[in-house]
Order: sequence, then C-alpha cells, then structure tokens
Amino acid sequence: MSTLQRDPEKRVQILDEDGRVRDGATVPELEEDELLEMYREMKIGRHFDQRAVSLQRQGRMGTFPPMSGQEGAQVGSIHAVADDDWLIPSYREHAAVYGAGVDLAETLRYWMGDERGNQMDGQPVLPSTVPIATQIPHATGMAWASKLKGENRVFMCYFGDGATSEGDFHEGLNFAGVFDTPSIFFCNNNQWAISVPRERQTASQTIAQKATAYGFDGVQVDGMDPLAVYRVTKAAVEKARDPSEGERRPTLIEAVQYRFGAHTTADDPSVYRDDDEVEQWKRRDPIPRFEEYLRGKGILDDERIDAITSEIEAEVDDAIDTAESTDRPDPSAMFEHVYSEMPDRVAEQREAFEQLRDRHGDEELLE
Amino acid sequence: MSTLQRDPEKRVQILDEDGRVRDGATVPELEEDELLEMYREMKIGRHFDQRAVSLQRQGRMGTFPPMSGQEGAQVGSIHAVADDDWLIPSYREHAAVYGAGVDLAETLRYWMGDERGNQMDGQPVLPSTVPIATQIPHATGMAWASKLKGENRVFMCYFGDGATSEGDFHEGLNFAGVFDTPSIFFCNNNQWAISVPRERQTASQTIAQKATAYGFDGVQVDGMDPLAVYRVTKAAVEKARDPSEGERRPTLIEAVQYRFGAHTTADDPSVYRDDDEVEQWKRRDPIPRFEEYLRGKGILDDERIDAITSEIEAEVDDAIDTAESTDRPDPSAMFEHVYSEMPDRVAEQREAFEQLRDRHGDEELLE
Amino acid sequence: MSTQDQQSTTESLTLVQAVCEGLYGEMERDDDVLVMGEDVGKNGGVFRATDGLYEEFGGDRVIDTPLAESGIVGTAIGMAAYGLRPVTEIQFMGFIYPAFDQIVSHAARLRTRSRGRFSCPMVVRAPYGGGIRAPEHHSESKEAFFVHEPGLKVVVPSTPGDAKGLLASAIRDPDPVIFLEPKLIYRAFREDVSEEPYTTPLGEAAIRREGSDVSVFTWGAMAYRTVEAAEELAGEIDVEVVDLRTLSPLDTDTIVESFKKTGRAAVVHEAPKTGGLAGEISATIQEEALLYQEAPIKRITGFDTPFPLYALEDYYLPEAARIADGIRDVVNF
Amino acid sequence: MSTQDQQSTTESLTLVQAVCEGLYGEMERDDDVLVMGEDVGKNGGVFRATDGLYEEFGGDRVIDTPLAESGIVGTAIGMAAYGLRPVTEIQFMGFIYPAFDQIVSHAARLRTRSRGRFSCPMVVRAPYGGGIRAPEHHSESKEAFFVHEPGLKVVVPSTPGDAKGLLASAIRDPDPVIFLEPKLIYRAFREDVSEEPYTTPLGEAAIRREGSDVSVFTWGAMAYRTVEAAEELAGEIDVEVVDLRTLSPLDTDTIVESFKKTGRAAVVHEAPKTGGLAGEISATIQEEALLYQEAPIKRITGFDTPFPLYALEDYYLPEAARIADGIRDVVNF
Ligand SMILES: Cc1ncc(C[n+]2csc(CCOP(=O)(O)OP(=O)(O)O)c2C)c(N)n1
Ligand SMILES: Cc1ncc(C[n+]2csc(CCOP(=O)(O)OP(=O)(O)O)c2C)c(N)n1
Ligand SMILES: [Mg+2]
Ligand SMILES: [Mg+2]
Repeated sequence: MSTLQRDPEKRVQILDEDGRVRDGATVPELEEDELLEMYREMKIGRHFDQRAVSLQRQGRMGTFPPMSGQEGAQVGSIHAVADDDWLIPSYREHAAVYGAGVDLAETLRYWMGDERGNQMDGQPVLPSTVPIATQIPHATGMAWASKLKGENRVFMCYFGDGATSEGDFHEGLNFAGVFDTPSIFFCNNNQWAISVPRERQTASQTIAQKATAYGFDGVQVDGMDPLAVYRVTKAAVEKARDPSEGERRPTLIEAVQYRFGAHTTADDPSVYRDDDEVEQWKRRDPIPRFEEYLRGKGILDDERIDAITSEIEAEVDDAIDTAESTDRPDPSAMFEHVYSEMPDRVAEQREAFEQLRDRHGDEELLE
Repeated sequence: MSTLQRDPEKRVQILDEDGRVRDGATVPELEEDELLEMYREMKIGRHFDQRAVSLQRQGRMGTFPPMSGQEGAQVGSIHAVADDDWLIPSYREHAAVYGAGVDLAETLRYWMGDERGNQMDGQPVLPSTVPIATQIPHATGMAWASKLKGENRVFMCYFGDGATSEGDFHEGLNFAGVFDTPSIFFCNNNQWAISVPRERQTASQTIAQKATAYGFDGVQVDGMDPLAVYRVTKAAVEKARDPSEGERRPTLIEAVQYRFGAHTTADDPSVYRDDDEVEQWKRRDPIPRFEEYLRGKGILDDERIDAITSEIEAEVDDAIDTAESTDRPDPSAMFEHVYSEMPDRVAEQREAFEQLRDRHGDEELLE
Repeated sequence: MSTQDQQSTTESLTLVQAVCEGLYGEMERDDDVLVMGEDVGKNGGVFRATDGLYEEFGGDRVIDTPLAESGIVGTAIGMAAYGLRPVTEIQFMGFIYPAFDQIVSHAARLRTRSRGRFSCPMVVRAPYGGGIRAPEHHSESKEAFFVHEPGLKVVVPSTPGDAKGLLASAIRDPDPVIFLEPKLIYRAFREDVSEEPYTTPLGEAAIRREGSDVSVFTWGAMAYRTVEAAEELAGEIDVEVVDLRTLSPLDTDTIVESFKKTGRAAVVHEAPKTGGLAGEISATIQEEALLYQEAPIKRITGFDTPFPLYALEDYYLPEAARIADGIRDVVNF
Repeated sequence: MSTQDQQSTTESLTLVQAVCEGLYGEMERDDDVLVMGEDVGKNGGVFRATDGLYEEFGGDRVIDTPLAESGIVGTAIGMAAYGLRPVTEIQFMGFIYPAFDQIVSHAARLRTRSRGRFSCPMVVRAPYGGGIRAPEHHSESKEAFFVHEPGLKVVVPSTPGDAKGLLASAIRDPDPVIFLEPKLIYRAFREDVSEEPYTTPLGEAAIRREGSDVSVFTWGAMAYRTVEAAEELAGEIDVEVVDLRTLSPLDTDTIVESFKKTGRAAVVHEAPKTGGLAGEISATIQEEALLYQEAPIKRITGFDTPFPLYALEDYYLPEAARIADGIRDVVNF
C-alpha cells in the first residue's frame, strides 16, 4: 500500500504539466476504453460548467458553483470506486456525480431551484450538502452502517479545503478512525474557500497531514492529474475494502488543484486573487494534460476529439432541454415530504394555501 | 526549545516512579521555596478533594468532580506561568485554580450551587466551563485579544482527553495556529472520559500528535511528574511569549495521568474499569514521588511534612467553614446579571416572584 | 392512556427503567435498532437508561462513542439514511447544542431534500429539565427550539408507561424524533408496565385529570406537579390537567376541545416564558376558540433568566404553589 | 423613528450600505471594535456589507477567519470577555447553527455565570430571510430560537436608517446582540442616512403607519411588505403597522398600546408558524389586553415546512395578497 503510506507531504504525481509521465512514476493500469471515458467525462464536466454559468447569466438558473479546473480530481477518483460504492458529495462535484450515473439534467434541475433534481433515485449518491463539512459525519455513518451490515462497500466523501476547518470534519474523521469505517475522505483542495486562501485556512503545512490526528493515512496528490488521483484513490478503496493486519480502513486524500472560475456565479474572484495566480494554475489544466497523455499513447487524435466534442455538446444541450422543459414543481409540493405522513396543521396550511391561490391566481399572488 | 520540538510520541519524563531523577533528565531550576510551595499545593489539592467528596456524601454539597492523581499536572503547569498570565479551566482544575490565587472557599461555593463562587474577582481566571471543550475557543480568543492589545501574556487552557474529540477543540486550535496566539492547550489526559477509555476516544496514538493538524508543536509529558510538567510548560510559556524566527506560539501539551477516583461523585467507576488498572497508576502517584524527590534533595523531612499537613488541613477546614457560613444566595439574585440592565419583563417576573414568596413563605413554597 | 396490553404480565418500573425496557424491547424486535452515545455502553448510561443493553446486545449495537455530539448525531443520520434505526443519547439536553446543526439542517430535512427518497428514522434521547442539584447546563428544557423546526417530532413522556410506549413509537417512527426525558421524575415513582413491547401513539395528549373549571396544559415533570396542584385545589377549583406528551406535532384537537369545555386555561412548563411553548399553545387556543375564552391564558413557566445553579433551582422551577396561584388567577379573572 | 441628527449631512444608502456605514462609524469611534468572519476582509463580505473596511482598518481589525462558525463566535466570546467588541459575521443565518452552542451556552450566560464580572459585548450579524433565489439553507429566519434564550438581544432592522442606528446601538451595547439583516431588502430601496454615527435605541418598536382598525406587528423584510399591503387596503381598512425592530427584549408596551387602540391584530413573519414569534406576541396580547380583543389574532407566517428551494420560495414567503387577506380575516371576524 506504498501509495498511501508515503509521507503526506510528498505529493503523488504521475503526469507532468505537459502530460508526460514523470520519471519513475508508476502509471495505473487502465483499459483504453476507461481512459477515453475519463477523458470524455472531464470534457463534459468542463463544457457543462460553461453552459451552466451562462444559463445563470441569462437568468435561466440561480446561483451556480462552477468547477472548471477540478475535473481531474473528480473523474480520477470516481473511476477508482465500484458501481455500488457510495458518493457523499458537497455541492461542486458535478463531474463526479455524473460519473456515478446521475443525469446532468438532474443537476441542472437542482440548481434551478427544484428539489426533485436532488433525489437521484437509484444512484448511490446522497443529495448535495450545502452547509460546509456537515456531510462528513453522514459519510462516516453510512460507511459504518454498511460495515455493520457486513457489506463490503466503500464510501467516498467529497469536501473542500475550507471544510477542514469545521468541527464536523474533525468529528467525522475521528469517528471513522475509532470505528474503522470503509471511508475515503476526499478533500478537493482548490486553494480557496471563497476569498480565503489555503494558507489562512490552517497553519498546517498540508491538509493530508491532518490524518495524523485520527490515526489513519493521509496522502497528498496532484489533483489536476487524473492518473495520480486514480492511483491514490484506488489504493484507498482497496484498503477500505480489505485492510491488511494493523492497517486502518479510512484514508484522507488531499487533491491539490485549483478552481479556475468564481466560487459561484455570485462571486467576483478578481477582488481577492490575482490573474497571475490563475494563469499559473491554468498551465496545469487537467484536460490538455490528459489529452496530451492520451495522444502520446495513440488512443486520441483530432478526429476522435472532434467526435467527443460534438457528442458531449449534444448531451449537454439535451440535458438543458430536459431540465428546462420539465414542469416547474407544483407549489403544493412544499407541503409534502416534511414527514412521512402530513400532520394536520401542515394539511390545514396546504388547504389555506390552495384557497389563496384559487382566490388570486398565481400571477397576482406573486406579483 | 528542544523540550517542545521532540517527537510527540516521546513522553517527557524526569522523575521515575520512586521519585528519582531519571538518567540524562534535565531537572528544571527551581528555588527551594517554590518546590515546597508546589508540594504544599499538591497536598492541599489532594486533601481538598477528599474533603469535598465527603461533603457531597454528607449532602452538604452537590455533584463534585474529584481530581486526585492529577495534582502533579495542575501544580506543575500553574507554576510555569506568570502571575498575570491567564487560566481558562474546565471543571476539574481545583488545584490549578487555587495555585492561580483563588480561595478554596470560592471553589466550594461554586460546587455548592452558588454562582458567586465562580466570579473569582481579581484573579486571571475565567469561570469554570462545563460543556466539554467549549472553553477552548474562548482561550484562543482571549490570547488573540491580548496579542492584538500588544500585551505579552500567556493563556493556559485546560481540558481533558475526551475534549479532544469535540469540534470546538479542532476549531479553537486551528484558529490559534492561524492567528498565532500565545496559547497553551493543556490536555489533562487522565485516560478516561467518564467510562470511555482513551483508546476509544481516538485512533490517534497520542493526543500530542494532534498538534500536527494545526501546524504547531505538540508534546507528551508524564503528567504525574510535576517537574516534567513544569519544564514542558515553561518552555511552552517562553515560546508563547517570544517565539524565535519561524516558530509558532501555541503549544499542545498532553499530560499523561490518571484520575484515581470517580468521574464525579455521581459516578461509579467500578462498572467500567478494573481495580488493577487503578492500582498500577497509583504507583505513579505524583505526591509520594515528589515527596521522595524533595526528601532526597534534603528540603523535606517528616517534621516538615507534618507541619504542612496540619497547615493545609486547617486551611481546608477554614475554607469549608467560610463556604458553609456564607449566606445562601438571595433567591432574587436569579434575575440579576442576565443583562447589564434588567429588561421590563424580567423585572415583572422578579416582582411576581417576590409576591409569591411573600404570600407563601420560602418554606411552604419549596415544600 | 396507552395501548399496552392489559392482559400481559407487568412489572413495576420507574420512568428511567421504562426507558431502558423500551430500548430493550425494540432492540429485540428489530436488529436495525442500535443505541449510541457517550457512556451508554459498558457504563449503562449516566442515569442507567441503557443498563444491561451492552451485555445483552454487544458493542456493535450499544456503542460508546467519542465525546462529540455533532459526531454522534451526524453519523447517526448517515446510519439512518442507510437503513438502520439509531437511537442516540445526548447525555444532558444542555449538551445537545453542538448537534443542533445536524438536527435542524439535516435530520429534519433529509426527507424533504431528497423528495422522500431518504428518510431519517432516528431518535435523539436526552434527559431534560431541572431539579436534581446538577451543575450548570444540566437542567435545560428548551423543547421549543425543536418544535419550531419542521421535520422533527418532539416527545416528552411523564409516566413510566408512556415512556416505554412513546419510545417504542418514536423508534418505529419513520421520522426523526427528539425524545426528552424529565429526569426530575426518572425515579420519582413507579408504575406497572407491561413486559411486552407496545406502542403509545405519538401526537395524542392524555387527560390526566378531568375537570370543568379550567384546562391546564403541561408535560414532563411539570405534568406531575400540576396534577398535585390540581388535587390540592380540588373542592375549590375543578382543574382539568392535559399532559401533551407529544409537543410536535401538537394535539391541537384535544387542547381546543378541553378549552371549549372550560373556557379558561393555563400552560405550565419549566422553560423560560418568552418564546416558550406556552405562547404557541395560547396563540393556538385564541385562534381556534376565542369565543369560548373567559380569561387570559396564564403562562406558568420558568423565568426569562438562565437556569440558576442548584442553590436556587427550586425557586426557578414552577412550584406547586406557583402553579396553584396561577390557576386561581385564571379562574378568578 | 431614529435618533439620527437631522442637521448633519446625509447620504442616500441601501440597507446593506447602511450596515457597512454603521460598522465603519463604530470602528472609527472605538478602537476595540473589530469585524471578523468568513470573507469579510479582502472580499468585503459576500453581500459587500464590510466593503472597504479591510482597506481602511487593516487585517488586525477586519479579520478573515477560517471556515468555522463555532470558532468564530467562540473566539469572539473570548475577545469580548477580554475587553474587545467583536462584530462577527455569519455568512447566512442558515449557517449559524454550528455556533449555536457558543451563543446559547456562553455568550448568553457569561454575565450570569460570573455574576457580572465578565460580559460579552459581542454582535453576531447574519443576513437572513428568503427571496433572493439562493441555494438551500440560505433563506432561514429562525429568530425565535434566539429570542427564547435569556441573555441575548435580538435585533432586525428594516430600513437603512435603522440598520445603521440599531447596529451602532448593538455594538455599543454591553450584552451580546444577534443582529439579523433581511437580505431580501438589502438593496430594495434607498434612504437618506446621516453620515455621522448615531444610535437608534434597542427595545423600541417603530410605528410605520398609523391606523385604527387593526394592528399588524412585523419586522424585517415583512415590515416592508406589510406596509405595502396596508397601503393597498387603505380606504377599505385602516391598518396600523408596527415594526418591532428589536425582538428581544420585545417592546410589549408599544404592542399592547397599539392593540388597545385597535382591538384587532395580526403578526406577519417569514418563519414557520409553529413555535414562531407570532405565538409569543399573540399570547402576550391576550395576557395583557384580553378585554380589548375583538377577533382572533391572525398569524400570517411561513409554513410549517422547510424553506423550499427557490423555485417555490415566493410561494413560501407571505405575499402581499396573503397579508392583505389575513388582515381582512381579522377585521371581518
Ligand atoms: C457552515 C457553512 N458556513 C458557510 C457557508 C458559506 N460558504 C459556502 S461555500 C464556502 C467556502 C467553501 O470552501 P471550500 O470548503 O474550500 O470548498 P469550495 O467551495 O472551495 O469547493 C462558504 C464559506 C456554508 N455553505 N456553510
Ligand atoms: C458538550 C458536553 N457533552 C457531554 C458532557 C457530559 N460530560 C461531562 S464530563 C464528561 C467526560 C469528560 O472527559 P474528559 O474530557 O476526558 O475530562 P475529564 O472529566 O476526564 O477530566 C462528559 C461526557 C458535557 N459536560 N459537555
Ligand atoms: Mg476550496
Ligand atoms: Mg479524561
């Protein structure tokens, strides 16, 4: 398990900035198809992101958190888990959630203010969590429940660098250490928590080293290198499923990366960070790096890229059409799913609400 | 600063179990008077503890948390700080708080259910905190405020091993690391959080190593050796006051020790731990060890011990008399100090309450 | 009053023993039920509410956790989402606040957020209320916080029989339930309780004493005191005492019906007056039955001050005399 | 309405600008005042409520903290105990819960616990309420939680002038103040506000519109909507609109006086009905002025459901039509 037992301060890297394999790096063994699928998912993540931002700009969607720059970490990690392993995302893992099988149209519906997009029926994905770090104990609890049930599943929890400052990060990881749950705590360290840079978030040199406090492994990986992310995550998955003697199941992975865009569409990053910094990180853009790597391996060429590009554009177009053509939720849906059975008072409120709508009509009501 | 930079897993020890200086250990330089005062404070801590427990048994006091076994850590650490450094205790640091200048009678009054015992006017001590770990951010904030004011004080915060699992431990220490506050986080690891043993509290091998997550030093010390505790704390105090280049002010100290008695007078430890374990730890009892050391140095003999014993017995007797002879708080005191000025509604409630008391008399009212 | 089978053998239990029996019965019935919290395992709980469970069901189902309330409730939410039925213990209600975010932001909302795909069949048990000479923060009764959060149910038993039956209902309930146990009466009296598991329905108040002059709505330890005060007033005033038992959802029907009969009401609770549930109940009554109202509804409550250290706590809690005087005020208006 | 000096020069400000001006003025006046929270420094706050303060006062007084609400409030309590006057920002009220324990167990109690030796002159600011198409947890209005905790003050401004003056009072107040800013009207309109620092006293309601038929009590963004509804009803019903401004302590005198004049009342708030402050106000009125009451007091509030995602939020918030209909119900009873 050498991948994980290395010094947390020594970042795992495979590809260099130009997509060449670094000297001495061990490339994970992946089928061509899977490599191409990873490429496609990264591309669709980037394209989806751009379209979503412009939907927001056009007033067709509410606030949206873009993820450009972070595709490598999301796609690399999601490919390392099995189909029935679980994902516990925050709010920025659009590509990972897609990789787990969730339709882009669902993600759009959610960001269009419709809870139904958060349901993801049938997929091993918990709804997005907005309050920072609060999903971490849930992930530990799910993993623990699964272990108690005698299953052999792995639970991957995503969160940001800022999240590591919250008490719930601490408590969730500490429980995982004590109860030895099959957990992967995957930190998307994108250098910023809105306007607060990583160095002001904690005085710890790396986030990976925080695992020391919980008695399990922590590892830092180049989060803009999907191969490195894949390798590290795969090792963590295997260990979670079947640790060797004296070894602990959980792992903290710090994937070092960068958010190219704004924190959300409501944010203006030029207020707090320099373009220079952005430009420097863009040189490590996971997509061209991975593209070069695949070209070098001879499994990707211009033609193939064009085909993929048209395919994903069509898929995103479709998703937008689907999301926008779905009926808006029925206003009375508010009153449903508060409890398994609607209490009398809620039913009375729904009744009064329906009468109000009848009396005024929706247009007058909301004017 | 070698005392603090050593591997957190290597416990600092000076005296062996028989009170002899270990080979190669550096004994801190302390005046005879101070050594004797430390001895006296440890003795009074132990004696106070026993008397307090019996007061509770006799129904003269409510629930009380005894601290026998932990005198070495409390007295060793409090002697390392200056008179105007601050103490932010939990609820078990009776000896440390006494060492900081608070009358035992005050501590008794507090445990007799009278807030006035918690006031400690004039002493650099924050009132006891009962909700576990919640005082840790306060300590960080006070230290930070002091630093902002340009003072050069140190803020010593005490808490238990169980407290390290709470989110507030994490957040408080993380803030201290980021804002580089003159803080000492002093963990009285007494092996138990009520019935939960240290190993079930966290999978981390030591508590000291948790400092790694916050980018500052952590050190483990024999908490039943007041000299070792003194030395380690002194080094932390000096560093907090005046760190050298690149060094950080805060320190996490893990003082390894044992609570000989029950968690509180409401607790029965025989349900969850073996007498054997207790007996083993009693061999490291800080009082006889320190006594032997002082005898060996020729500054303590039977006569002196007898004199100290009578003196402290008288002092504790006095404190109990004082506490018990103080008037019980005026019932209407409840309504005071809720706000700086009493709001109308509170004043009305006080008025109604006074009328109720007048109408019925206290005896009938409380029957 | 409860659906316990009158035929089955009974045992005489205190309220805290009935809680323990309730846990035992549900754990036997359903392997998915587990108990977790600080000191609930080997120690059997600081009030012995989980006594013997660890020995019976082992450390995988009776779990001593690290000292971290958000961690306890947060991991339990994950377990509940994954199909288990965790019963968490918060050692004292005053220590529930570190878990407040997990309770209100997640337990209460998981069902809504996922449009019913996930639910959170979890119980958060906590000893609650004052009167046992405990240190600071050990005597709170802030049920109103939880009642104001849609998606939660809130239950307070006041008898051993109810404690067992309501706890069983809470555990079997598909939604998160905050289950507050009045520790002042944990051991104050015994009651014959059926040995078999049974449920007492949530959402139904119990009329503890019928009366025609005034309705007094209360719960928890105050239900007991209120009945005492009512008995003392008997002859002078005929008091109806309604023990609400479930505070969310409130049994508005029973409240309003009782009030329509008497036209006068008081509410008794330990929590501070301002923002306490007495306000909610009073407001509901005047909404639903103003035309029946013959006197202001009296709120007989704790004061708008922090709960004092124990030297004064008996003055803080509504005493039988304060309750009786309050009831007299309502009747003599 | 506020004590701002009518002589001094004024500037036309939105509510959020007035908050920023208020902070600026107090920081200039008193070196002990500092601002801390997530993104309040370089970024000037996600709503720009601290815009320019970092440049003006530097990083020691305008502090970007790590992402940890309990840490923010907990360290601020320590600072306040040590003589500073921290103004913390919680980015949205829905994220205040991780700090709930520090607020209720410590900020609210430090004075009591130390019998007045220590105090906690701290302000916790938070943008609050719905209506801006924000994600989950960004639209809460749970002021009732804080009103139920003795030792806290709770303030909600609804105009730029009040925002500046009430914030100044909150900062100068020796006790902890929860200061909730209705973000729906952060930029909805402008008002001329004195450039000089001034205070608007806490604990005093403002009558926004005099009327004789019915009193409507409200605050925050709903104050604005209620005045709109009242204007629409003018001619039909003469509505008095009372903006409570301070929710703890409540200005019971003004509430009761207005009610005695009209004999009818409604309360409008965004929070869920059950356990919301409308209940407290309704209960208080019937306690103090039952004999004046001519109709049930109507609670026009958010529903007893979690705040929905934004597609439905406009249906959740009391609309002008719902408010007007509710007022009609009261008058036509
Ligand atoms: C408990 C809580 N506090 C504050 C916020 C507001 N907020 C949303 S995202 C964010 C920054 C998160 O940073 P990080 O964890 O690094 O994740 P990133 O957004 O960079 O992916 C903040 C402060 C929140 N959502 N939840
Ligand atoms: C937030 C909180 N949760 C639970 C408790 C109940 N409680 C009191 S002391 C204690 C154990 C504390 O253990 P530790 O931190 O090791 O300190 P020790 O008592 O051993 O000195 C617990 C669980 C509390 N006081 N506060
Ligand atoms: Mg980030
Ligand atoms: Mg301990």
